[in-house]
Amino acid sequence: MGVVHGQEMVLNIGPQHPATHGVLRLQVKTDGEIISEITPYMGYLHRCFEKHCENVTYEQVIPFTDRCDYLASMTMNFGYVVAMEQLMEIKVNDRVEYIRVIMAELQRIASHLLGIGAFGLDLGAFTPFLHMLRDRERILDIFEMTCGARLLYNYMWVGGLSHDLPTGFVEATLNFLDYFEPKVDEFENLLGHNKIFVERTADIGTMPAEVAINYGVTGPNLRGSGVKWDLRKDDPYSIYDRFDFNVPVGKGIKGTVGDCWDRFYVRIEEIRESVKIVRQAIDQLPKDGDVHQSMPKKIRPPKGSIYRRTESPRGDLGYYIESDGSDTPYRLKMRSPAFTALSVLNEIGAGWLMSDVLGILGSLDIVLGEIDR
Amino acid sequence: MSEDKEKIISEAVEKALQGDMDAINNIEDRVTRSKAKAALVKAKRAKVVNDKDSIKEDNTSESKVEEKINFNQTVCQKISEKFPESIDAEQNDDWIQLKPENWLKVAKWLRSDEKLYFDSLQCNTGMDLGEGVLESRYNLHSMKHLHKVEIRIKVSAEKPDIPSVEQVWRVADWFERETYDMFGINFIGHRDLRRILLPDDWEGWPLRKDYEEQETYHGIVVPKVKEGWE
Amino acid sequence: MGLLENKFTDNIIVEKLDKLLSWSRSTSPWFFQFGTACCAIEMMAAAASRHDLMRIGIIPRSSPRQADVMIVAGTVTMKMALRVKKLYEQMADPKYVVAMGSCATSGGPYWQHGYHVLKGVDIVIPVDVYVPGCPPRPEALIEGLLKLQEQILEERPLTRKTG
Amino acid sequence: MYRDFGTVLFAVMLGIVMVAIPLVISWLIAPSNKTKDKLDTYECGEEAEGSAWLQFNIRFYIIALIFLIFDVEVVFLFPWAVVFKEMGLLALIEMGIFLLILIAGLAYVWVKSDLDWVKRKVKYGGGRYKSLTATTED
Repeated sequence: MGVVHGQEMVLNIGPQHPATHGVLRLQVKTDGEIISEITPYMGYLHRCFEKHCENVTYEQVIPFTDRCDYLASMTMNFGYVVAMEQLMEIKVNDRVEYIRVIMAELQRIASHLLGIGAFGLDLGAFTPFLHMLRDRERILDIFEMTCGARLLYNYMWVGGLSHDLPTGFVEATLNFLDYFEPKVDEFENLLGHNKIFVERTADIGTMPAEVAINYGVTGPNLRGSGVKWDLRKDDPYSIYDRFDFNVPVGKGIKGTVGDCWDRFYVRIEEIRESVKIVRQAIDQLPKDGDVHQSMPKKIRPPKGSIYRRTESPRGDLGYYIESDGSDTPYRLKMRSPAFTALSVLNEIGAGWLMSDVLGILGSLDIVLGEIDR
Repeated sequence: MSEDKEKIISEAVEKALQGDMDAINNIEDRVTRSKAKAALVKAKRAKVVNDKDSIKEDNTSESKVEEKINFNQTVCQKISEKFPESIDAEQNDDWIQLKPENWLKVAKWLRSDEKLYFDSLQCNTGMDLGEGVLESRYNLHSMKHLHKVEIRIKVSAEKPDIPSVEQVWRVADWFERETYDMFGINFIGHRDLRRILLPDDWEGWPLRKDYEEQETYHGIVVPKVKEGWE
Repeated sequence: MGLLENKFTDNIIVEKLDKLLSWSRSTSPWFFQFGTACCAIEMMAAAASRHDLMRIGIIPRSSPRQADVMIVAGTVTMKMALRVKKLYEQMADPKYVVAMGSCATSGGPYWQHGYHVLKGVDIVIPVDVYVPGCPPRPEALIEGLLKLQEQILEERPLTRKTG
Repeated sequence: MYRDFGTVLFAVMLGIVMVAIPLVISWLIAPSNKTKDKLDTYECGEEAEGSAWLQFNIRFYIIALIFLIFDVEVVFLFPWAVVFKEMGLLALIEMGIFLLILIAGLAYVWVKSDLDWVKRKVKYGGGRYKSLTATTED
């Protein structure tokens, strides 16, 4: 009985879809079950970030960087501020550095929690999503205690911070860490070793290392494919070299190296590493030091350009800043890690079933605000 | 009271170093227990650091700075030997200015050459330098040798053609589509060069300095002034 | 319009029927997950475990056919504006719209140089309740939805609109 | 003996009435404006391209047929199983023959390879999907 191939229909997993983590349209060629080709369409959330950066001063750019990757706005500020301080050769005192690392790592935990929760939601597991958001709320309480906002903070300014730590911050964070550490194992068992979850993610959407490097994929997706590449260690910035943490890499425990389960596993391990970093940072946190000490009155960087990368929860977050000596940037380009993570979807997603493709998209953990800028 | 707390922590850390972790776990007060855990991690790290001499670590950072500058020069000389007329006139030690003509050959060589091995294109930035000059800047990086270089290509706004390096680095596919979408630099040889962020029927190149917003888009008023706002 | 819609002059029976009808429409409006940007994360947080929206009976639905309220959470751009209009049309009547966040209300922080940003979603679709904030806290969104419920209670679907 | 058919009739009538009442009420008072956009197919906000009436792969139809056959077989089993105790050995043999015939049918379908599904062609298969990795020629 010859295999009669049906016609290919064109479906839109369109701009409004629960599994596309925002407004992304996947135009999909399928014969009903097997997806033969995926073409992502973006731009539904293009908010002209780079045009704004050319018309506002350097300080005013920071709230816009918050709104690009709204799941990890602390690390977006951190990236911009590190680039600016390198451009203007500003040296901040140790207390600011330690607070920035604590905030960035707490934000990494919160962002990974929602990333894994949404990934489980795409595969139909609703309760882990609720558990993880419950713990994420506790981190948001800590952020709200320090900078007053829950989601978009405008906390790290060029040369310092907007507010110093409130009293009781150290106890609150330590209480959270002690409460949270056993919870990570619970999440791993609740979701990671669940038979259905393993069946739906192991060996699916495998991404070999060369494909990842060639497509410019970075961050947990690249580490899931077995490449040990973490900017905090390989291109160190701030004071990450004072902390002892290792970089988790996908080892193909449940399937082959680089499949969806590995990307999930790398994120869970990264949460544990971040908890270790925050613990050490709080222990070495210097008591004295004014956070507004090295903040320049008027930010006028010297003429020139700089490209600086930092490690955001989604990968290499690069800022290319060209300044012409005035107080507004001449050009600011943000290299977004989720942008390249999405470009690899067709390469590793074509040929899988419809439900697997949505699982693969969930494992890439993309945020549309950062892709469309 | 705090010195006996320090004493509890220090001997708990000693016992933990010999391996029995319960010395730390049975400290009932939570803050001291977490302080003990952090002290343990620090003690372990101190043991690791002193066998790796830390003096080597800080002198590599100064040498890294000079090496970066002349590294650009070395790459520049290598390119000029291999492709004599591809180097543009004015040079600078921070980046390499290339002519657009045989940029694709230079890119393939940069990718395949064993010593340079630039296997990842980090970022491609479009730039409008004013007076009708557009520029596309490439930040290349090698995962193996951990060195990076910046290459710039100047083009006039009337004839903005740059050969596309999409076959060399697959990531350039979407980077170039975005630079085309924002600046109008069309990349020759790109397999499907169309707008990536803006809708296909959008007029104008938004990030050019001389860009004015179009009046309406599908009947929706674009500029910020809405009647009755002022 | 329905057979008996807006047909009756205002009297005691119709007034009581109206009250019953609008009460039934306002009790648990299922909201249509229309999250585009940062406000979507706050909407998720509102629907998640701490600020539980489901205790008011408001359940997230992902298709316009099964939803009563469309919460426009986040920036609506020009490319998305045409889709918002289409999705609003495809919702089943009676339908309401809550514009969550200052982006949906007036373009928010992107109103000045945002050539691609729609300056307020009420240019394209009629909006019932505006929730200010960038992003508004989950409690603000819940208050906005409760305000919408009060607004629905005052509706008079059966009486003929005079004038 | 026919009296208890009355209750069945009453149950059916009750069912019909209980369904009819909400439908009539909503027909009366529900607002309905059938604009062109509303009646369009919902495709996540996009215009639906192409039509859904296209030639599907044949395997869906075959699987539906096979399922129907064995589903009807199970329907026959139910009444037999209920009164099985009174009927004794003879009914068992009859039902055994009935099942054997259908198992022969299943064997036929299996051998004719109607049951094996169209396999996916994946570019980077691994582990248990190693066999599905698309070889370079197709």
